[in-house]
Order: sequence, then C-alpha cells, then structure tokens
Amino acid sequence: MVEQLRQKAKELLRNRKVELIIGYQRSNNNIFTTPCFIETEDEVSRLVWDKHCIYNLSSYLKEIKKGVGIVAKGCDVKSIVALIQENQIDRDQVKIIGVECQGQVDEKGQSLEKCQSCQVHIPGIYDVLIRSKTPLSKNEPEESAEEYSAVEELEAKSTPERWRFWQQQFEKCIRCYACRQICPLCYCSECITEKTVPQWIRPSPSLRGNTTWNVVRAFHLAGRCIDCGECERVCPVNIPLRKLNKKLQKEIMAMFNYMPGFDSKNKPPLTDFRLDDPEEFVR
Amino acid sequence: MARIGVFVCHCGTNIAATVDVKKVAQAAKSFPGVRFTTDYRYMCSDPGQDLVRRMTKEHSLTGIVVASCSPSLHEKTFRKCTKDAGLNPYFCEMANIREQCSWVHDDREEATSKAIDIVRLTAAKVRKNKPLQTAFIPVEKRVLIIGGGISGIQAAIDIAFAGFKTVIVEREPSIGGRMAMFDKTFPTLDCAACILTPKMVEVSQNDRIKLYTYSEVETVSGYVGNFEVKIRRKARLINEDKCNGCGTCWQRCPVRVPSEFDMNLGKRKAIYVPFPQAVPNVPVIDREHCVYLSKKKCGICKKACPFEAIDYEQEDEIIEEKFGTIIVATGFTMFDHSIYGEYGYGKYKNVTTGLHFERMLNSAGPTGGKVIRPSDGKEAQKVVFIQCVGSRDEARGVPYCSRLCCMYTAKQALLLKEHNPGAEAYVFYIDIRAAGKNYEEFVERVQDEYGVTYLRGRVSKIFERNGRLRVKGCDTLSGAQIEIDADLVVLATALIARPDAPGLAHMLHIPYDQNHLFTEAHPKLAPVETVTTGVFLTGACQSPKDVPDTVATASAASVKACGLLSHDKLPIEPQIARVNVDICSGCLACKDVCPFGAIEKEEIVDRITQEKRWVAKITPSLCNGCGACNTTCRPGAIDLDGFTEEQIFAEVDSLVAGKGDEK
Amino acid sequence: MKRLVRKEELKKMLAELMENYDIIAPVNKEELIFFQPITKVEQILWDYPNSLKPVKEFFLPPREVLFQFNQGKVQPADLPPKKRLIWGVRPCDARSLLLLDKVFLNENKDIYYLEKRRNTALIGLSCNHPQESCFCTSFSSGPHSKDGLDLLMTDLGEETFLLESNSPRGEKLLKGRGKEVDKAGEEKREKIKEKAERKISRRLEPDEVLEKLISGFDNPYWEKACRQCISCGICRYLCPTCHCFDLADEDSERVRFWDGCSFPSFTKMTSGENPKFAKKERFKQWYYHKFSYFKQNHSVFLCVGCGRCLRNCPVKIDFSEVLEQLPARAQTPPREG
Amino acid sequence: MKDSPSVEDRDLEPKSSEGKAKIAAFLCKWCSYAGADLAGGSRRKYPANVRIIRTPCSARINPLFVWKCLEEGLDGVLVSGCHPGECHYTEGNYHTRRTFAVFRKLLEYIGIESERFHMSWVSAAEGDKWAEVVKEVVKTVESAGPNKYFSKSEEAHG
Repeated sequence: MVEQLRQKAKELLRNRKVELIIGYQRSNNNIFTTPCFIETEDEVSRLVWDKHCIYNLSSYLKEIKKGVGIVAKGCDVKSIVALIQENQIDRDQVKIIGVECQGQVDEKGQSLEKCQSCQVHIPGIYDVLIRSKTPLSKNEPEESAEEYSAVEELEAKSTPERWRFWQQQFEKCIRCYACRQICPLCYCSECITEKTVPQWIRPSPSLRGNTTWNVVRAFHLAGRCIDCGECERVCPVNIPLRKLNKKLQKEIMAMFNYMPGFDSKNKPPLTDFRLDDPEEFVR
Repeated sequence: MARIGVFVCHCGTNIAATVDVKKVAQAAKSFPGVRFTTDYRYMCSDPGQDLVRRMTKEHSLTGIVVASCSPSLHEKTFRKCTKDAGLNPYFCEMANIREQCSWVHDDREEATSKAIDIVRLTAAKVRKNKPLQTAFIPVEKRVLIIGGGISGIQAAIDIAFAGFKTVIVEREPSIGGRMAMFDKTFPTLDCAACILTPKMVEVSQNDRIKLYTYSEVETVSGYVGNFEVKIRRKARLINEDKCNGCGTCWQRCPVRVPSEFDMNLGKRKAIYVPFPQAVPNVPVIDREHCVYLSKKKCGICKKACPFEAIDYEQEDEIIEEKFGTIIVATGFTMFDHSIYGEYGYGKYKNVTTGLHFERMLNSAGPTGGKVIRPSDGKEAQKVVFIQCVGSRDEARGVPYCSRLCCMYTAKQALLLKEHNPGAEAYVFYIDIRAAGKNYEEFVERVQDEYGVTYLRGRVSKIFERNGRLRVKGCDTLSGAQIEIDADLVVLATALIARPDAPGLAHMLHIPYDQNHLFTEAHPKLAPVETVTTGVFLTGACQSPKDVPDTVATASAASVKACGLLSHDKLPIEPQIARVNVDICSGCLACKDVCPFGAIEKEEIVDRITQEKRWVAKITPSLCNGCGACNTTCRPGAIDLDGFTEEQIFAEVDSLVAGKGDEK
Repeated sequence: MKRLVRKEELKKMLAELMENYDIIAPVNKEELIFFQPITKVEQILWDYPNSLKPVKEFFLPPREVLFQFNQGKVQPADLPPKKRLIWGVRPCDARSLLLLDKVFLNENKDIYYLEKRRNTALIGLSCNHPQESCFCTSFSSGPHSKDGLDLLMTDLGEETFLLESNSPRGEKLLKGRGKEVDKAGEEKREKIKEKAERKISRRLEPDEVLEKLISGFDNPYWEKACRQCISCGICRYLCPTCHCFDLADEDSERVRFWDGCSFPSFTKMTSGENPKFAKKERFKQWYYHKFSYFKQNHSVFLCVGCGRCLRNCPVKIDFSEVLEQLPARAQTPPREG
Repeated sequence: MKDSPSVEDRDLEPKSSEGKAKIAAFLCKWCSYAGADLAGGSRRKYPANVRIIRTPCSARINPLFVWKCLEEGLDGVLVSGCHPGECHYTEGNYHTRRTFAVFRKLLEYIGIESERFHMSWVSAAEGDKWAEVVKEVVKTVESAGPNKYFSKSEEAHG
C-alpha cells in the first residue's frame, strides 16, 4: 500500500494537480508517525501508511485550502465532507488520497475505540483510493451495538452522579484549547470563547468557565462532529470528550435520523427542520 | 456614561393597587446608570408624556424606561415621545409591570418586588441600547395576483381602477376559476356565467391588467416594494399572437378525452379551450393525448389552422418581473371523498359531488342541463344530498366547517326541482348554517316551497342494489332509520387547501395552519394581510368563502395593495441582523435558517490576511429581524439590533442575585 | 548538610511537616501525574516520570484572583496564611522557578508571586530515570541539580534517600534527621547521578541556537516548520518557564490566567489589529522568546529541558529538532528529507 | 468606552426573595409574550417567580442564553414561542424546537436536573395556558431546589 500511495502522490505532484500533499511520515522514534507536508516528488519517499496514522489530517485544511492533496482515512474523509458542506473548502481544490483503513492503534499499541465500530473502512469520497493487499470487500454498515455503550453507561447514572462526573472532568481542563485546535470543524477564525463583548464564556480556567466552555464546544459540534476522536486524543488531561460528542450524535441520530459526514449536499441538522420533529418535551 | 430615566406609571389603580409604585421608583434610583426616577398617575396621558419629554431634556437623559403596560400598547407612543425629546426613539424601552405583573399577582409585596426586577431588567437593557435608524426602500408600482378565479379577477379590476398595473398569473388555460363551473349562484339564483363573464372580458381588455394564463409562479425573491418573481409560461403549443380563437383546430381534432372542466362528465378534444367563454380564447394542446406529439402522426390541427398559429416545438418560457406587492388568490380544491368506505370509496359512479352536479345543472354543460345517472345516462328521479363530507370530521377530513355547502346544497336541490319538478330530493345534514343575507330565507323556501326533504343525521351506508343506490341513514329528529333507493347521491365535500399551498407559502414566507390554509396577520384586525409585508390574501386560500365574501376580501386586499403602492418609498424596521465580517467564518449556517432569503454569500478580502474569503451578507430590506441567524452563528458574528447579545446578557445579569459568588 | 534518611523516616517527617505546612506532592490521578495538596502520606509517588503540569502552577496559578471589587470598593485577594511545602519537585522544574523569578521578582516585584515563593519550601527529588525527551543537561544543569531547591532527595535504593540541603530553610528542615552520609553512600549517589546523566542523549547547544536565531529571523524555514503546529496551548501551558498571562474581570473579580503565544488571539488588540496573527509569527515567537529575547534581557535561556513540550505535543513536533534544523545563516532553506 | 463592567457600574444588591425559585422566561414577542399579556388582560393569577425577557422570535433564543441563566445561578429557564406553523416568521419556532430538543439532552447528560429547563408553545390567544404553564414550571423548578451548580459551597475540589 505504501508504494501505491507514494506512486499516486508522485503522480499528483508531477501532473501539477496539487502543490502540496499532507500525509504521514515516520516520527523520530521510528514507530509512530507525525503529519508531514510534501512538496516535491523526491520527498514522496517520506510518506508512510500503516496502523499508526491516527491523526485526522483534514484539520490542516482549515489553513491550507487550495491546491492540496491529502491522505485520508474513511473517518477523516467524513470531516472533509463536512468542511465542503459548510463552505470551508472547495471540493475541486482538494485531492483526496483515500486509504483503506483496517483500524488504528495508539502509542501503547491499543486499538482505538472509534475503530471498533468503524463503518467507513473505505472512504466515502476520494480522488484516488489506495487499497490494501487483502482489501475489505465493503464497508459494513450494520450498526454496532457497542457504539454507544460508554454513553449509555453514563446515562444510566443519576443526575447528580453525572454532574459530579463531569465536574471532575471539567475541573481538570486547563483551557489549552487543543480540542478546538485539532478539531477539523472548529474553523472559526475567532472562537466564541474569545468574545469579550459580551463575554459568553469566562476565559479563565475555573470550574464554571471550564464547564461552560465544554458545554459550548460540545453543542457547537452537535450534528456536525464526525467522531474522529481527535479532541479526546489530544486532551492533555484526558477529559473524555468523545463521551460528550457521541451523546449528541446519538440523540441527533435518534431524533432526526442524521449522521454527519456522509453527504455534503445535506443541510446540517441544526440548520434544518421537519414539520414532524419530536416535541414531546414542549408544554 | 448612561443617564437613564425611569418613569413608573400608576395606570390609575391598575398598577398602583397591586404594585407599590413609589417603592419601585425609589428602588430604581440605585440601579446602574439610572439618574432620574419618578411616578405618575397616567404616563400615557398628555401631561404624562409631557413629563417624559421635559425630564428627558432637563436631566439630559440618554435612555428611557417607561414602567407601565405592555409594549404592544404604548411602545410606539413613548418612542415617539423620546424622539420628540431629542433622543433616538430606540433609546426607550417599556417595562411591562401591568399585564405581566400587577394584573396577574395579588400579593402586593411579591408584585412590587417583581416590578422592581422588571424595571431593573429593562434599565439594564436600555443601558446597552444603541441608536437605530429607519431606512427607506423604493416601491415598484405593480401588483402580482396569483390566481385568476373570481377573487383574482375582482382584485385586478379594483387595482386597475385605482390606476395601478397588475399581472394575473393563472395556472389553467383560462381565467374564471371555480365560479366558471357553477350553474347559478345562491341565494339570488343569478347565472354564474352571466355575472362572471363580463368581469373576465373586462380583465382581458383592460390596459392595466396583464394576463399570464397557463402559467405558474416559479420563484419569488425580494421584499415589499421589490419582489422579484419568475413566472413559467407553460408552452400551449399555440402562438397566442397569431391565434384568433376561430375554433377550426379543435373542431377538426380527432381525439376525444374526458373534460376536466366538466368533471369528466363530458368530452373535449386534445386541442381545446376549457369552456366556450374562456379568456383568453386561445386553445392549448394536451401533450398527453395529442397523437402528433406521441406518435408523430396526425398534425391535422396544424394543417387546419388558417393562421399558422400551431407550434409543436414551442417551449416553456421563464419571464422575470418586478412587483411592489403580491395578492394570493389561489383558491381551494375539493376533498377527496374516496376515503369514506360508507359512501363506497368513490367506486360507485352514481355517487358524485357538488361540482359534478353543478356541471349537470348547467345548460351549457355536458348533459345539457339534465340531471342524469352517470352510470347509464338516464335522468335521475330521486337524489340524496349528503352534507359535511370531510368537513367537521377531524378524524378523516378537516376539523372546520366548509361554510358554503349548506347553501349550495339547498340551491342544488332547488334547481333539481326546477329542472325536473317530479324529482325527489333528500338532504342529510348535521346543522344548517345559513348565516348570510337572505340565506336563511332561501333554505326555508327550498324546504317549504320546493318540498325538499331535510333529514338531520348521518348516512351510515350506501350500496348498490338493482342498479340503484340504497342509502341507509337515520333521522335523529324522529329517531327513525331511513332507507332510500336513490338514483344519484351528491356529496357536499369539504373545501380544502390546494396540495401545493405549503410550497407557495414557503416561497412567499407566509405561514399556514395545520389545514394548510394560509394564515392572515390577525384574525380580526388584519384579515387580508399576512405577516410578510406586502403579501395579501383573498378568497378561499385563507379559509372557505362563498362568492360574496370572496369578492369582498378581493376588494379589501386591493385597497391594502393600493395603499402600499401609493407611497414612493417605504420605511423598513431597523431592528435587523448585522454581520461582523471580521469574525464570520463563512459557514453560512445562517443562510440555511433565514426564512426570508435575506442572507447570501459574499466574497471579501480579509483585512488581516489580505486573502479572499467567503462571508455572509445580509440584505437589510429582506431581513425581518427574527434572529434565527444569530442563534445559529457559532462565533457570534451576527447580532440583532434591538435585541443584541449584550442587551440580552445584561437582562440575564440583572436577574442574578449577589453576583461574584464564585471563587 | 547531607544526611542519609530511611524512607520510613521521610514519611514520618512528612507527617510532621503536615502540621505546619500545606504539603503539595505528586500523585497519580487516572494515569496522569499531578502535583496537588495531599492529606495522607500514602498518596505520594516516590518515583515518577515528571508531572504533567510543572510546579509553576503553584506560583503563577492557571487562574488567580488578584482582587475583588464591589461598588467602588476594592478588596485584595486573600493570600494563603499557611506555609506550603512542595515535595518531590524535579530539578528541572525547580530551576524553572529561578527563571520565573527574573520576570516576577525584578525591580517591579509581583506581590502575588513573591508571597507564594516566600511562603513555599521546595523539596526536590533527583531524577534517576530521565526520559528520551529530557535535555536538562543542555542548560548547565542536570537530573541531580540542587538549583532552586531548599532540599534535594536522591533515591539510593533499598529504602534509603540521600538528602542535601541547599538553603537555610532546607538546613532547618533537615537538621537532626537521618544519619551521616558515609563514603559508600556518596559513591552510590555519584554512580546513580552519572548513570542518569548518561541516559540523557538529547542535546541542544543553546548558544549555537541563539546565533542561528539571530540570523534566521526572516528565514523561509519558519514558514515550513510551523505548518505542522495546530496552534493549541499545550506546550505553552505545560512549559515550566512560559509565564504569559491575560487579565479579565469575571463578575466582581479581577483574574489573572495563563495565556500563550500560540493562540491566534494572543496579540489581538481592541482595534482588531493583530501583529502576530500569522501562524509563522506565533510559532517563531516561542523559540525566540526562549533562546533570544530572554537571553538578551536576562542573560540566561528560558528553557530547562524538561521535555514536556515534546512529550505532549498532539502532533509530535520535536522542539529541539525544530531548532536543530533551522539553517545557520542560510538565506534559502535546505531541501528537507 | 464601557465594554467590560467596571467597578461603579456594579449593582450587587441581593435580588432574589429568599427561598423562592427565580426563573427566567424567554418569550417571543408575537405569541407567547402576547399570550402573557392576555393572561394579564383576563386577570389570570399565577406565581410571581418568572422574569420575562422578550425576543422577536423564539429562534433568537440561543441555547447558550439558557445555559448562562443556569450558570449564573437562576433556578430555572422557560423558553416559549408560537405553536408550530404559527410562527410570525413562518419557521423560526421549528428551528427553536430542534435546537432545544438537542440542547436539553446535553443539559441532562452533564447533570443539570431536567426540572430546570422547560419549553412551551403559547399563542397570543392562550392567556390561560400561559398562566397554567407558569404554575407548572414554578412547581417543577421548585421541586429541584435551589440552583447550587456553581455556588462556592458545592464546588467539588480534588
């Protein structure tokens, strides 16, 4: 697959389809990878592909929007779809080098949680597709029963227990905004948390400000988050942000039958409505 | 630094009896930015208003809080007052301590404490108020009328008489609408055609009225004074300029198909005018049935036409026109009774509807005025009329009363007797609703003079036996079970909204109710207006109406339209949304939620990076200030003048006790 | 003063100290190591790779109320009355406080910082197992350095620690505890120290870096080097020497809280003008501050080689590699790879 | 220039009457606000716990306004708009309905008692309904007790 990948990347550069390719290269410790930015055919040999390519590189499309090629797994492609859907990038300007992915592992060698319920081993859209030697025949669309188990576990707790749980998590937050910066869909040039007139979110890392920040972050991604899990991965204090994101994904799927990241022509669910939307909670 | 004045009104005892107004005024003195407070018996009286004006000047106030009644009553009054005192009127806000406080609470202490909170909240808002300016937009002095039935026709004539130009867009090949299908009209029994046709002719001859028949409104954009409308002129396959309506083509056409105008009781040709008095008197080719179009054989009409007016290649045409106002006159359609199993699911040929019967009564109609049994064409001797089919039936039909069925059923029973004095007529009804001038008298006459039998009750079953219809029902007045062997059953089916009404409503940004009938701006005081300024309603698209009511609303809508057009420029509400392009990330979620199409994509050069990027752009004249875009804007790049984030935050903050608790 | 103290005795000593001091010590919380106030000796970690957050958080807290205000009255924030003792500080972190002193305790003393510094005793723990990312030895320091500490503990194994005082306060704390250090103990300690230092293979030559930075300010290298950065605040916040802060009013409190030059809003002004909006500028700022500006102002580099930025970067930017690859005096960047 | 609140502008006198729930109600001006006016016009009595904030449309009500109220310590929040299909702006309340259908789930999930957030459709003709809604909402909010989410005493450290 790596040879195939390098070959395709070389072609894209040679044919001037792109000026830059965002991909993965071996990191200093020779096991893991880091993002890399390839501009010449010679550099293409740096590109690698294996189960250590956890990063969602589409985050870089927030900054590099034109003449760019990007190596993307199925999950990453979902965020590219969302970026197209939300007017942030032009499909024509981004060449997607889709890679068939059979799951990723973290630095400890453990399979990522999101990979266990993956339904997009093969990317939804791409310009070129790199298949494995033993290609998966198709994406398995059946819904994994396990997918929301972490969310359900928390839902089963009492309200005060949930409050305590999240307060303990949010208390750790140092407001480094790595969750925001890594998120491909947090592309606002100025985040609401930076707004001072009026001040929506207390900027200092207090329990109160942290809670608000995390509530706002989660809500602003409601119906948009494609669950790449990068926010949770980068959080230096291990706040389980996916538990928040997945909860909203679950609710939106249940209420509006919408799963983000699959169709760039759709309206995101919170800018859309149906006449028969649920309203049992309204008096 | 804000200098706010608080004016607390007693409203006689309306407020003062429950709220300690002196205490409110006293408490308000300590609110941030408040420099002057007072109370007065009637703030809206002339001396009260004068007090506001004088104190505003005397204390150099920069913001006014009037603590009295609901803003819906006197916001305008006091904003004007504020303006008169030399301030921007939007520096005045109402603290509603009457409707939402003194009138709903008994406990004086609680009510006073709440009133103080309300004033604090309002003062907090006023501190963040900004001056707003009313803008003006030019007015295109033309009216679009959607629908060419009696209401559209009447509106066009009235508006043209007032000196303004109108365009009627009618979907069918001819104007005339439903009324053209009627035989006679209740309660005077004038012939419908006799009173409608002259109006149709007037429309066709008036220089100020333009007609687009066989046409549909495709899109509407813009706003009051400046609606931009795309109209699809469907290809008739006839060159209208050449055709003089001689009729050679349809006489020669070999294809005969059921006529929609005659409710499929008669036939028409594949090239046809729907009825002899059609306006314009230009035929249309029915693509589905024309042999030339389907098999490339025939072409008789083209050969026959002396004016070479037939053009098989003609294509739909889209025309774009600008209008200042729009009148919606799209009328109604009939409820489909085939869901009623007890009436035979629409399978029995001799179970018909009022409109079928109307065509049968018409001497120019398919049966030449003879009431027949559609199954065998024999004259019907025994006819059963059933009212409220679909109406007042929440479960299977619509919850409302269709309002005219009582009257037209009476009329039809009467006409049956006139056409065939030997015929028998039975009417099953639930209630007789004959509220109209000479209506009750008419129904009595039908019963007394014409001997039509009225039975109060429902029909439980109709089935065919020996070629006749066995109608089983009960007379709830006598309690008797009734069975009638009828030749014909006429159902008074409900009048309902057209299936595409919601689509048009979305296009025009007007609301509709659960029955898809368009909603007027106010049920009593603005019955022909809609919430979208410049869009008016007339006729049965708003609710079922008979001819006199339809004509009355048409004239009413015309006056409203002419009123708008009499201005060269119109003011627009300044409380609208604004984009801060520096923060806007161009996701255009706002565009998705804007109900008015006021937001579009714009390319700008970023002032920091100097790179091009997309942002949202709001057209102020299209924005109605609902604020949906604000909520959807994640970075808070859109704000709403008059209801800004800062104002709302200030209001919330004002409610919080002992702020600064957190460590 | 040097003493050999048994672990058991150290624990006792801690328990005693708890009466007069708030003890802050490293604990394991859900797989992460934090310094935090403890109430029981058992919570303490005796050997650990360095904590996630540096101890600077106890002197320049992530959030600090400076004063409260209410209707025109200003009430300064309460300062903690009880003395504090931070137990188990790593030498790199201790050294970072000496660097922060240069910022907060220069001619304009920051009373909030000063009070906390005065009030806090620092008991260090030598670093016997440096990590791959560590490079403290590049800054005339090392895993067993006493700089900035009142007392340094070195784990000699077999439940024995060698304690060295480095200040009068440290001496006072140590007085009368344990026993004399014998020669074997000294030798053992020396061995452990050498072993630890040898383990640190990562090396930076700060003076060379400074030279490269001076000539390389406009080098196009930065344009490429910064691409990988996602502009989060992890490296800045977890850096023991980063000390930028922002001020805000939250209700009736004036608060000071961490800020970092990686954020696009860092230098944003009220007018909307933002001189360091470009990622390249923000990225560069950090390196220049640490190895050029600070050195010029305070004659010392603003880095202690703790390696947190390397370990915690979500996209694995290698701090020292970025500086190493900066071309010396070259006007055009070398080809990468 | 007065962007951030300054010392002299502070208004810190205690505002809540002890022991009574304080509830913010965001009302669209066309339906629910007019409905509340009608309740007054017909002298319907209801508890005095609710403070009304008027907005043009319920779609203006950012869920984060609701959050702010709860964060600041108000005991409950009510959002009220026109019945579906009756929105003055044709479809604003459909957006409101969706937004809050999601947001309330988030509130519950992070541990805010569901008793604290309410939503209603009250038309301009439903003065009686408004009074009933307020009664029910006040009762429900009070059943959850005072809002102590961020009060000093409740703050959990460590």
